[in-house]
Amino acid sequence: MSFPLLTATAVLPALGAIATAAVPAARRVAAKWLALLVSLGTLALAAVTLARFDPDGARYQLTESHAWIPDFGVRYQLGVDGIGVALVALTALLMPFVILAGWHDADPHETGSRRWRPTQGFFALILAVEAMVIISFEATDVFLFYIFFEAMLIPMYFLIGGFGDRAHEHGDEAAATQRSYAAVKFLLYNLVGGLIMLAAVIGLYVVAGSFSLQEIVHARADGSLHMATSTERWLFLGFFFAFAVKAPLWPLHTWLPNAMGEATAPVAVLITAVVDKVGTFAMLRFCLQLFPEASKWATPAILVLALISIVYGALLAVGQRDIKRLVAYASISHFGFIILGIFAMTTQGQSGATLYMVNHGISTAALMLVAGFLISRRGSRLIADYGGVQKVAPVLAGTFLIGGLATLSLPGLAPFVSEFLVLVGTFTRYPVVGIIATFGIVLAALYTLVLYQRTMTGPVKAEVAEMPDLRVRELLVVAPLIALLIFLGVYPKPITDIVNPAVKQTMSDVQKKDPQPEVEAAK
Amino acid sequence: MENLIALLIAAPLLGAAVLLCGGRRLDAVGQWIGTVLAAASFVVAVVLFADMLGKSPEDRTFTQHLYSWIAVGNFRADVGFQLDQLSMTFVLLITGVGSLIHVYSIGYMEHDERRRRFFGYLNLFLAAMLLLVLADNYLLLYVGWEGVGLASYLLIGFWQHKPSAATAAKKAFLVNRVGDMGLSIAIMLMFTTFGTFAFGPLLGTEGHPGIAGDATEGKLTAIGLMLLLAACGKSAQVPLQSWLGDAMEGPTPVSALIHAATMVTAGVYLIVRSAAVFNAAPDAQLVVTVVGGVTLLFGAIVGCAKDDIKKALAGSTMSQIGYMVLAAGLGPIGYVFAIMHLVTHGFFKAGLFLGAGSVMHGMNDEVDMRKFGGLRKYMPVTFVTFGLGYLAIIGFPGLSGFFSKDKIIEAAFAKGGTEGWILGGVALLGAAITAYYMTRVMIMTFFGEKRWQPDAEGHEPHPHESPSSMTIPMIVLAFGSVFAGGFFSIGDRFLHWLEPVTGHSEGDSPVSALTVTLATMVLLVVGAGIAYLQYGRSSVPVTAPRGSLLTRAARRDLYQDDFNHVVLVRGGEHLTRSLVYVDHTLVDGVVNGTAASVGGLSGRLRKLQNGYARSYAVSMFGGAAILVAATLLMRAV
Amino acid sequence: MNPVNYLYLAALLFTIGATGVLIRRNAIVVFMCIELMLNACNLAFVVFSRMHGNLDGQIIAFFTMVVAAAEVVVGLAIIVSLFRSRHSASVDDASLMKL
Amino acid sequence: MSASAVHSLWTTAAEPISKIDAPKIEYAQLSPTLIVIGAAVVGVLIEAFVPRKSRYYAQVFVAVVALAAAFSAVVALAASGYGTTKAHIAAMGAIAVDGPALFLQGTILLAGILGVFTFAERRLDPQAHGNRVDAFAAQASAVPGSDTEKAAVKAGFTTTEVFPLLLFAISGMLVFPSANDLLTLFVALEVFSLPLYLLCAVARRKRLMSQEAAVKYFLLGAFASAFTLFGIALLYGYAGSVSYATIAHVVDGTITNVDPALAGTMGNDVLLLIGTALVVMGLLFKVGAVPFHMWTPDVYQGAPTPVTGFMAAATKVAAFGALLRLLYVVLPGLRWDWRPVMWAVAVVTMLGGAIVAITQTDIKRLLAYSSIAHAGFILAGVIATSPDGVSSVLFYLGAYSFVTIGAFAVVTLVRDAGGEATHLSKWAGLGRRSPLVAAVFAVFLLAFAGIPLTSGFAGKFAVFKAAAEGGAGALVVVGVISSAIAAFFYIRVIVLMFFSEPKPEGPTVAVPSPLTMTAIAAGVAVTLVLGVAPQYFLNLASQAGVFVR
Repeated sequence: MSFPLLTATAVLPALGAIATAAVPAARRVAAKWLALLVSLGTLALAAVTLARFDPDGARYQLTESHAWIPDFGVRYQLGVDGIGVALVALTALLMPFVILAGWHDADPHETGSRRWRPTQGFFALILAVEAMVIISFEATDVFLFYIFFEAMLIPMYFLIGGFGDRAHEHGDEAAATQRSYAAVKFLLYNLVGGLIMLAAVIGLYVVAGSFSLQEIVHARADGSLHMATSTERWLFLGFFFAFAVKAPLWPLHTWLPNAMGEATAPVAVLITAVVDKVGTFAMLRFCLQLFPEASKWATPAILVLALISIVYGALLAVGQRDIKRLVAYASISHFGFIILGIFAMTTQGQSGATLYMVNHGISTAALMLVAGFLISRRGSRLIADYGGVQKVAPVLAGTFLIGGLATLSLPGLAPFVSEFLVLVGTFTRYPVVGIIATFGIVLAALYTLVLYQRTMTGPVKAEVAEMPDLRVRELLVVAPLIALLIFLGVYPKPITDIVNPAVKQTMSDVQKKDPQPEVEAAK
Repeated sequence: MENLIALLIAAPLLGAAVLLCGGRRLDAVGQWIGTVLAAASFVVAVVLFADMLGKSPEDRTFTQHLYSWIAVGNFRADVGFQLDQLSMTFVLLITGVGSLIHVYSIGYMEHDERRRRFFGYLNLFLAAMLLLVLADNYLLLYVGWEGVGLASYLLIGFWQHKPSAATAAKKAFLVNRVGDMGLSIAIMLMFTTFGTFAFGPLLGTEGHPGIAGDATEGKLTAIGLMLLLAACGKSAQVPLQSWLGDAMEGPTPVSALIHAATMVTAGVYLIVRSAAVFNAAPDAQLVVTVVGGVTLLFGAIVGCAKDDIKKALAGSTMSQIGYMVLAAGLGPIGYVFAIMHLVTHGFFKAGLFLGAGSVMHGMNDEVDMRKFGGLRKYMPVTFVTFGLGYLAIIGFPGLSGFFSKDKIIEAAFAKGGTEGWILGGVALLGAAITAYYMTRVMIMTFFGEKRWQPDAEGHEPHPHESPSSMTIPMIVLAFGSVFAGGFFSIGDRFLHWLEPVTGHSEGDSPVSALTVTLATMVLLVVGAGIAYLQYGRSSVPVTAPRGSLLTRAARRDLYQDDFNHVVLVRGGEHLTRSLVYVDHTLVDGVVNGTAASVGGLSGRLRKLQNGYARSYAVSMFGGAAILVAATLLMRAV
Repeated sequence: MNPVNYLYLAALLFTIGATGVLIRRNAIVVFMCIELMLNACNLAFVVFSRMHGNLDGQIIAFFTMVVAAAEVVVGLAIIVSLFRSRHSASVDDASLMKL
Repeated sequence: MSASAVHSLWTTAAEPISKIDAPKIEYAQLSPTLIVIGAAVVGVLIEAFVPRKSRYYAQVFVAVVALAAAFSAVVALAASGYGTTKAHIAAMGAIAVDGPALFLQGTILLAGILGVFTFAERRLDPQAHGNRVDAFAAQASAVPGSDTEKAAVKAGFTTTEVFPLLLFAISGMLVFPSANDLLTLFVALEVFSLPLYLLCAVARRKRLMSQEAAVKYFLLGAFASAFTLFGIALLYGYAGSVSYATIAHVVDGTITNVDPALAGTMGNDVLLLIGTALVVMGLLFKVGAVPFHMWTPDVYQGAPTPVTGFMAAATKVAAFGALLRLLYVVLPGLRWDWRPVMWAVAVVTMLGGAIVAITQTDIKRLLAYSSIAHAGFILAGVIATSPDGVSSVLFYLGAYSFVTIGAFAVVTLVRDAGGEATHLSKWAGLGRRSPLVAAVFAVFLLAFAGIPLTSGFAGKFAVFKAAAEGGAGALVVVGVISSAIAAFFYIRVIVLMFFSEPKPEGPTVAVPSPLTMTAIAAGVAVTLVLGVAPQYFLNLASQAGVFVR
């Protein structure tokens, strides 16, 4: 048997996490470097995976399958299709930047016991999250997926609750309580979703007698497994609920602003750019493939919710006073687009959605991390506390602007391609929905530019007058991301080529065809 | 030869990249890099032009396909260029005027420490604008379309420390975004209707008619209107005109290049480029003409009331573009003249703005015309060039404006029917008003007694002529303003040049060309005369008089901005604020509420655990009783 | 007479005992009530044994007595220690732990 | 009733005397129980004859050795197939030796060993007059605060009797799930209850609470067992026998009721149903199911923490074992009568436990309520009435008992001047002070909450799966909802430990002896192993999933 590449990609960060956690308290710098190296190693492995992946090959590649818990019908079953491999790559790609950006976020600020090692913990947790996310992108066994879908909540929870902005770290009890409120909210929301999904998972097993994605899909395809309509719908709802919480879809979104607001910028990136993607990814992989009929049945409702998310998220972003919360609401709007694309049930929509997941990951990372650098300088998250920054820190302002432009999906930057694909994909099947969604691009411009204007332009505020520009470490974080944004905006082919075949598969699973152009249809 | 097309864009793009990423070490030489690369692009354009002239009118369409950009399902967007006579015209205008304005800026921005970035933005603009006119499909055009929007955003807000500038920039971008919405919807419509949005198959090329006509008229009308919406955004047409006035916050060269000569005319390009669509959708065309006509008057009226020289010119830009849009709306009758007026306007309006810039340069950046006066002695070159531009724009016989504008007025009448009369009338009226407000500007600025006084710091402005780096471009443009129109019209050169692309047809005008010309002349004299009586004879008060109702309305852009402010801005603020409340109390409240109620229930149930063994026993006894009863019941039922 | 009546008696005794547990405060009395319940059970066993005509019931009765005796030992020990430390045998006084 | 019948009764009583032959007892197969009982007796003798100083060591030694021996005996029996093929009824039908019995006995014995370790812990409490002391009163009989007590403390007395008591309790627990007739069931019940009553009463600190807990536990326990006994009486009346097999036969009609007259007079199904209800009630009391749960919080809080830990783990195991046997062996024919009732009980137990736990402020009470909620989850598995149901319950019990003992062992470590600091507010910032202990406790809490990769999740999944397959889908939904509610308060504790600032006068974490460390370590190890690779134990459970009848 060949080298278990997929396992390795997940195991390496896992081991890294343990190793990092084990670094003695005094050697916290070593822990940082260790974490960074591990994440880079993972990136290398992910790159190999990407290289090994053959877009025109079998649907699931690099598969591994071992018995795990026969009594539960559970196998340790891994395999990636185009969508999965793209997201694995994204995750592995972002991690080094997250770690680098959070370099000083977890330096101990008060004297705990000798054994209190926040720094080690911080980076260990990040790596743990990476491992779990990656494996849930690779799992082709529903149970295996579920395990890590749930388990990743715990490290995330500690990351959110345990580490706040340096701004608040001066014994600010209120901030601490807010933070733990956010963490608890995050965990409970997702736990509830997950538990409801657990019921559905069990139900699926009772109905299908197996957890293997392929088996079930095949069985459904050749009719050997028949699901009663109502059963299928209930199970679908069970799954979808969990993913909708994770995604997050209106009205299950309220945990995100708290979480992203209270967490440090790198962790916020971790949440929205990586962990939440598992939700949308799972909709595409599990909801559609396991319950095609139910998915079609639910589509109208979901489209409406997605639309609401888009507009509502954007409007709330406009109304925010807190930079990070603003980005959070912007993300909610973007997740609306992703879900819209998935459930438009067109090739463009779903490819666009997948592309969107990747691009949104990168663009949010860029914007949020720069915002983090900004916040760490001034020690405040309030937009009102800034002004005229571009005069004192032009590079910071410039990168911030580019991040913002990516967020409003300016043509030429990566997000434009995905957003337009989603819109077109939606429009071809649901013109009205498509048009309403298009309003999102205006609102996006609004909240981004307002944010930029209020923070970066105008007369220089006294508090920011001494603000230093981006440091080398910070540039190292931002520059590659921006380069990537531009590259993928100009030349998205590498990703679309990988994603398209997978999407075609999914489309055939749900037995949907793209609508014909009218002119040809007329002929 | 074709492969040079990419070079057109590459040069300024390189410049932008180098200048913006280059860092401080390039501050000294920034302006040179930028100018040289712009000029290089112009040279390439000229070479291509020469090459094109060498070919027969039929195969003057060059194409260059770079690579497949987006390919998903049957959705295909390529990065490829199409250079035909239409694009060529624009390319020459953009690179030519662009280069001149680069040169001008060297002098104008001399003392600005962020000069390097300024030239970077200018180059970025050139690249985007060229992409816009060279793209061979609508999606790529969209990239250029938003690209110029970005550039204009950056340049309007170039002096970001001024809140007014930042706000103006944001406003411009947002209003344009509304237009962009139209463009993207149009593209989606094209995709769903035709399965493609590439010029070649859709609009057809020389000899091969495109499939644009195949769709139902309803669809085409929809597409047309969406394209018009886009055009309105970019070309500051009613109802999306509000941003142009504020855009004058930008440095004057920017106003000249972007907000007079090139970018704002992109809408006209879009309409003319989509001729195939509009020709098949008369309703859409009608709307286009109406928009054009309305804007024509709107801009003109606004232009009459402004005391800020740049804002006055902005109003005139609006109205001139109104002419072009109107012409474009007339269909094959008007396309050529729309473009022709666009080019001549490019010359004289750019010239006028540079003149205004030169004036401000000499007057400590004062923009209020009421504080000018009698400047002709102090800055003769500016005076002459500005004057020529002035004569051109009001359509003084023999100068550029005269030819291009007359053609449009004729075409308007030629539309025929009542529409023809109405449009023609409007166009004529516009000509009169143009004459009025331009004369006003001219007089208030260069004639009469000097009215300037010390500014806040007490610096007495001492007007002086600008350096040659600024005057030379003005002179060049002046030449253009004088001769371009004649050169184009003699033997209908321009018509023959453009016809293969846009097609052309002579409408049957109810009135002869001569009558139109005469009518124009008369109205011109009237307009100019009134202005002279108002401002030439009597002295100009330094503080603006209250003015008539119309004047006040015009000063406030006919309250259109206030409308936006009240309805959109305030309304939006209220909406968002209430939504934030909803999100916090309702959506979140439900969740927290559930949690709280569970907690409350817990608190109440907890009381049962009162510590008394006997009450525990009671619960056990009761439980036992229930258990027994239930078991028996199960059997009973 | 019909042995079933003894069953009714047993049931009655059991109920009396249970009621006593519920209403009496004094731990000793409560405990005695429990003993009463056990004895009610014994009666039932014996009666059933009689009805079924086998001895199991009667044997069980002996076991019950033994168990009851054991309970007394343990129970009294506990109750007495409680009484000594609180100077009251009321089960209601012993309510430190609640909620 | 005719005189002859009466006569026959007497004569039949006389005749078989000649036929009585010595009962045949399979000592080997009963060895686990016998070993423990023996050890308990030895323990008593030690109390009588071994000098005070060395008693402690002797007791601990005996207890550990005995339990280990008993456990190896269980393993040996299982290895030689008594769990599966050779499973049968031993001791004249009194004791069943089969898979479930052996599995549960094994679990109980392991829990017992860990229990002994925690009982024997002598490093936590500060030395009294130079003597290391454990969690138990110097002299339980002495009045709290009295001179006698002071003297006893001064003399360095310790209640070493707890070890024999523990052993007796364990022996009862060993018999309880394997009891094959109602009488044995009842006796076993009392045998393991009485020592526990006593153990609750002998805390070294907070003695009033300890005694109060004992009284409550005792009175309510006795009350419950009285009900049980009455139920047994009724069942006996119904079937004319207390042997499970016979009752089962009568229930499913293979044997017709011995006395038609009886059936005629009172419709014997009534006897059957009431009897069942009462016996089941007794067992539900032991597992702490709503509404028979109210003793749990008070007793868990008042009892010495090592006792609480052991009780929480082992009692549940034993009681659920008995419940399973009763329902699966005796009353399968009655399934349609008791299932709905159990449904209701399971639902209220899951929800009740979870909801009330939210507002608890004492860690021990919190864990008590969590144990109630867990009882509800296990009941869901019981209701499945399928071999899967049995094995899932067995697995859950195994997993749960280790987590519980571990968790309570951690509770013993967190101390301040007044002994264990069980009030939640004192746990604030524990994560900062001693990250390791906090982390370990967090692992246990997550296991309780059923987070994947912990044994808690595997167990929960097993029972829910069984329940769903058994057609109790709705129950599963209720289950997940209450798990969500339950998650809330586990998380609350974690928040408290890690995210809130440590209080200056907060408690210290005592460094335990290897004994407690072993207990905790074992808990953590089992939690994680069963979480990541549960298959082996699932096999074990499913092999052991068949009752003999």
